[in-house]
Amino acid sequence: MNLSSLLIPAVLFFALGFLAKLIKSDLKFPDGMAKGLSIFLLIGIGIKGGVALSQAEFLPALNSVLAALVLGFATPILAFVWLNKLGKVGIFDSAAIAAHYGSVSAGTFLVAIAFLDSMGQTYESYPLIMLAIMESPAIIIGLLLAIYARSQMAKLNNNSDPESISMKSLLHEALTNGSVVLLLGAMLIAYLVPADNLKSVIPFYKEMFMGVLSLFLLEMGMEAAKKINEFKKAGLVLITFGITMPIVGALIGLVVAHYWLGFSIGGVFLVMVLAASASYIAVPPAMRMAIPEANPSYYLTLTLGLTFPFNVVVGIPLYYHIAQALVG
Amino acid sequence: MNLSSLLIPAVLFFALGFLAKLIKSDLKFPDGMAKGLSIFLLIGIGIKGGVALSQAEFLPALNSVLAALVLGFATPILAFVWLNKLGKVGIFDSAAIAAHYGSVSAGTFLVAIAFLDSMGQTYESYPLIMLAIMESPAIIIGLLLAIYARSQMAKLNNNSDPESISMKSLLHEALTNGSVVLLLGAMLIAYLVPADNLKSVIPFYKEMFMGVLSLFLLEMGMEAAKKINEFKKAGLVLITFGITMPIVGALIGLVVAHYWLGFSIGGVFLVMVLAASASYIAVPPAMRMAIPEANPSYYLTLTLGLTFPFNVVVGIPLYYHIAQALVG
Amino acid sequence: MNLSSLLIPAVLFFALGFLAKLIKSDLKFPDGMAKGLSIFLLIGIGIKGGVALSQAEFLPALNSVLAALVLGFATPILAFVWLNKLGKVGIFDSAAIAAHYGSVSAGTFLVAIAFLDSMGQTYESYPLIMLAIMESPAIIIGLLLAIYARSQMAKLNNNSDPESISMKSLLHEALTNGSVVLLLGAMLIAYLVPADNLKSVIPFYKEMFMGVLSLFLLEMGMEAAKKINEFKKAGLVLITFGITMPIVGALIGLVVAHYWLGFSIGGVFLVMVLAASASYIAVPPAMRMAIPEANPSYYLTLTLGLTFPFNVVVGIPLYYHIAQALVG
Amino acid sequence: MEYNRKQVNIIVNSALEAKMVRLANRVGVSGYSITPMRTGQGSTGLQTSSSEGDSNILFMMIITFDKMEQMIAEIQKIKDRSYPLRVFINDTYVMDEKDFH
Amino acid sequence: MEYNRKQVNIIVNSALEAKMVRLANRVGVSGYSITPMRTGQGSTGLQTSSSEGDSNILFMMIITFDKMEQMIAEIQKIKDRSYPLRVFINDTYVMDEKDFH
Amino acid sequence: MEYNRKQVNIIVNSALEAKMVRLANRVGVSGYSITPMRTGQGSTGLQTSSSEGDSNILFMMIITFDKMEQMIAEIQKIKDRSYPLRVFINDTYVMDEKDFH
Ligand SMILES: Nc1ncnc2c1ncn2[C@@H]1O[C@H](COP(=O)(O)O)[C@@H](O)[C@H]1O
Ligand SMILES: Nc1ncnc2c1ncn2[C@@H]1O[C@H](COP(=O)(O)O)[C@@H](O)[C@H]1O
Ligand SMILES: Nc1ncnc2c1ncn2[C@@H]1O[C@H](COP(=O)(O)O)[C@@H](O)[C@H]1O
Ligand code: NA
Ligand code: NA
Ligand code: NA
Repeated sequence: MNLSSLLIPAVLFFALGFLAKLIKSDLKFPDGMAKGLSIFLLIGIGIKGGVALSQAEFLPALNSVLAALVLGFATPILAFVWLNKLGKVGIFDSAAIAAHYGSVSAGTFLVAIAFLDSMGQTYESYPLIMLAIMESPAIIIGLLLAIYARSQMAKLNNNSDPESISMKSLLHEALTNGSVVLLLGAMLIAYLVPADNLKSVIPFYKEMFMGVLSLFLLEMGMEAAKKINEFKKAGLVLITFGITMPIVGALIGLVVAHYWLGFSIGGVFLVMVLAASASYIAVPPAMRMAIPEANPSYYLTLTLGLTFPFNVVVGIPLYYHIAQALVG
Repeated sequence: MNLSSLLIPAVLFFALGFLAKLIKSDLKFPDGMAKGLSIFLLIGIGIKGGVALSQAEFLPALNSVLAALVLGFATPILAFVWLNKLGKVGIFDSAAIAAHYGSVSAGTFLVAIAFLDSMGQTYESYPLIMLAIMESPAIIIGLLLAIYARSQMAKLNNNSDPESISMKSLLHEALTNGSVVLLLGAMLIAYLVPADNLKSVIPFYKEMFMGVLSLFLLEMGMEAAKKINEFKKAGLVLITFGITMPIVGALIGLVVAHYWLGFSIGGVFLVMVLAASASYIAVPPAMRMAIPEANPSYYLTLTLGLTFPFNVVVGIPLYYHIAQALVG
Repeated sequence: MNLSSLLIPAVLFFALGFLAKLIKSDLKFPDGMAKGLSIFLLIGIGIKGGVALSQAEFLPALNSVLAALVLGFATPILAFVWLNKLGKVGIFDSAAIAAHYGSVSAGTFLVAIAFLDSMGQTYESYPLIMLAIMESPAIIIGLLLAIYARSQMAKLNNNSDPESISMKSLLHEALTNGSVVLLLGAMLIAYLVPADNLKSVIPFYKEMFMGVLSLFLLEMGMEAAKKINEFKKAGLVLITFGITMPIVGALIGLVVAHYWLGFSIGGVFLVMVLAASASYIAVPPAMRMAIPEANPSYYLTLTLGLTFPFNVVVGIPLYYHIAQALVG
Repeated sequence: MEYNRKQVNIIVNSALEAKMVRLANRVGVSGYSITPMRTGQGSTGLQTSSSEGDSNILFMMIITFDKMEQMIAEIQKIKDRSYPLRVFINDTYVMDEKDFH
Repeated sequence: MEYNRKQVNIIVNSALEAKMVRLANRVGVSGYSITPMRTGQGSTGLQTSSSEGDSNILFMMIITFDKMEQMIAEIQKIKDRSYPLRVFINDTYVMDEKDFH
Repeated sequence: MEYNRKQVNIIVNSALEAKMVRLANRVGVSGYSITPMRTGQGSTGLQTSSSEGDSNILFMMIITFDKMEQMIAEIQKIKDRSYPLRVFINDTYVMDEKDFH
């Protein structure tokens, strides 16, 4: 692992954004630009995934989907226990944060792809499909944990009537999430459309992809830096969690991708990144809606301000190094 | 006509947006994104048209322009009589709605082009020029109808002094409309600029075109679905009009394009689509300004919520089928 | 110099925007679009500059940087003396306006590049580096002039305690300016990143560049036209300055680029354009912050409403003609 | 300026926009307006519009005193379920009685 | 806080923006501010900013009582020609008398 | 509607946004909201949001009377250094006393 592998535009633009806010530059992106860029990226990645799916073999694809579900359901439970039982973090905050860490960050994943590309390292396309799958399960777990939390609270307060939430609205919340709809929708479209018809949109979504990503990461670098001031409120337990949870997640991903799925270095690395990353776009609005009792500044500060920069700068080369050591 | 011809990204992204809102997804586009995309599309289509114009022969081009003017002036009058005399719709609402149906929808036209491209079907480039021409006449007719309506109203109320509108401000309204300026302006630029100089902007406006269109249609799918709740207010006459008027328009377009202009299947089909489509971007602000007495929710609901989806999903394959049957 | 050299998309889209507002079209760009486009352009030009830098020879590059600094420090002082001593313009307004004319307009520079490209005229890449350098010195000069102005004022009012500004905050203002950060940051990134890694973002920043520029100039044409109404407030001295200062600047640039740097026609022309142009994006917010005593409507009206259109339409062919006459 | 109304303003995360619309429909107000906000600072930290979960809107309704009382009762129920709505109310005069109710 | 002013707010479709600007210039106010709105619901249906004809703005002026009276008279004329302007007026105090008039 | 607060509104160029945030933190208000404006007309000319130096924001704080007095004193100092802040203040009622202070 040498430092020059970090000399990819995606990472450097992220660093530029981060630096810009550290030196208190007045650089600003217009309102809505970050949202527009992330819509583009989700569709672009969905299309990549759909193309991958249409060329995939059935059994390994099914296996990947199962592995994604296992990761998506298991890691948030782990995170919850860690935070609430060990860390004594409040039950609602624990549930909401857990949902973020069980889900994934498309931004981090894309940096990982750029990282592999820059080294000419190949990779299986199944992680692309896993990304689309892994957005939702953690949201469902988060909601279930919140229901559990509310009933605990009600017991505590001798309050017999916790606001109940139906299984239907639970699934609704998880599957109609804007990011999920874009990712799965674009995937389905790319899967359905004959390759010839898809060609017309390829220049837009494929050739421009890394350029758009660079703009997005520039903005996210600025956003991450803005959250730094909020750290003092988060406390040591959360800050420690925000750095160690990704590493633990990456190791779980390693086990799943290597021993279960049998991926090559590139594929193992990508699954590690998926498991290590935490959502900062798809899950926050879902948690705002589903667990209003939790404090949003905790989960946004942690995922966007801490885990995202950590993964981009330290985690990605580190996970790659580990994957290489084990698989290579 | 088989269903797979609808498996083009443009249509599927429209469907995705529509579906997203039906299942009450929280997917949202940032403010201004739709407007930005439509500016891009109008310029892109204008450039296509200008290139077409610079390569066109004089007589057929002139003929197309004449045909566009005839369609642009005749169809709104037909629509007005239909709505006001037969349908007993209020005189101002009739005038405003008529202007929308006399004008054209660039979005619908672009889907039609994508549809032809996906089948490898060639087409004349004259309809591109007609599109640019057909935005304005219907606005003029709308304004004239409103003047007529106001004088009728004044007679009714024995009011001798209807607010008069000068011929100059009438033309101003029709020709300075933002969409018209972009379309005609870009067309003129592409016409004037030597081919070599134009090359520098081609990657942007040509290769990215269908990708941008897919984003635009995704957003418009969501917008169309949002208008559905407003249908109950519209009433049966308007809803029937919103579906049958495009078909009638398409048939008029068929006659003009086949018997007068002598186009091939592709060209006939495109003129049918032009005549069938109704404006939902250029004309609404013009009518807000020119016929404040009309209720905007009627014309936006009809054109965007009903006629646009109808044309994209049902109309386009249908018109193509008809064109094939007659011309092929 | 024949007129057809102006038939480049960039200039014509500028003219279209200008015209649109003159005929009072309701054409509007969504909020933030101009800002988003200018972010793209600054990064794109920074990348061009970084690539140029990585291929540059040391001595001429150093020489260019020195020349840029000389131009960046000297022209605002000239402008200040002109305005305040000769033109009797208020001391704060003079300082603020001087900073704008000492800095550069990336938009104007890009039109100049498009102009050269359209004629197949080659040019040195050093002016790209000079552009990035020339944003800041004029801001520093502006601040120093304001400090001087404040002490003059204090003397006048027998007020002994003018608000002092530290050297540190002065440099901060000049170097953390959003445009400067983008330009220098992107330049550094392109300089650092190995050519292979940079490839992934090239389709986005290079091939789309002129298309994005056309959109940006369309919007800037509208903005320039909007400022026209404010001219009456500016007065004759300022209006004369807004047209003659660019010409004087161009001549200074000519001397520097020809006699000092020994550039070819293309390079001399680009340096002339740099020295002739006035900032309307980077410097205004800096002056809002640093010289609140100046009236912003003066500097925005002059730079955006007068000097920018003058340079694009008259200046660029004129400077090229002069460069050709002297150097060619 | 005889027509008194209450301008009910709610600052809320954009993730709850649909909830607010349903609320307005339930109470039966004649209309509402939504303005996006760029930045907000409050007890739940800094919100900078980088994504939907990080964005505030201003949900504004101009209604009669009676409607306002109903609205406040409904909002209270939502606040009781821990949703952080920030509500402030201004007196306002409307030009046309029938425009806002 | 001695300086009383009237905050005149007009919600109107963005297609009529230029008309509002001309109105403000005609009455001769010292300034105005325009804010785009994302969504509006009223008697003319849902407006969601998808295009110019589907977008609302808030046109706001802080002016003296006298200017307000003139303004209202002018607005009434426009409303009489069926333009749907939604107008509401708040009392406000300004820090600097000469800032708003 | 017992809880009176002051709604302090500042219209200012977006180049001064960071200055306003620092001001709010210095005075120690519980929160603030920033809304971008599209267009503004005033003594310093037309601002049309084409770039940062050409854009206005509305910086808004809902605070107690005491905080408002402190705030006004601080704003006055900034205005004395020639920064053109346009400030107007509305009376407002808040639903929850602890939401805004
Ligand atoms: N005192 C205040 N004045 C103005 N806006 C506020 C204030 N407090 C909170 N807000 C707004 O309300 C949002 C949510 O506040 P909170 O739930 O306390 O984080 C903030 O992001 C601000 O936009
Ligand atoms: N009661 C209300 N409260 C707040 N805004 C309203 C109200 N009624 C109408 N509006 C706004 O005014 C716009 C035009 O209203 P209308 O002309 O009734 O459709 C709507 O789109 C809303 O943005
Ligand atoms: N009378 C007014 N009513 C509403 N907004 C105003 C008024 N005067 C100024 N403004 C706003 O304040 C900004 C700055 O004003 P000024 O510093 O006077 O140019 C303007 O661009 C407007 O957005
Ligand atoms: Na994860
Ligand atoms: Na039509
Ligand atoms: Na200069």
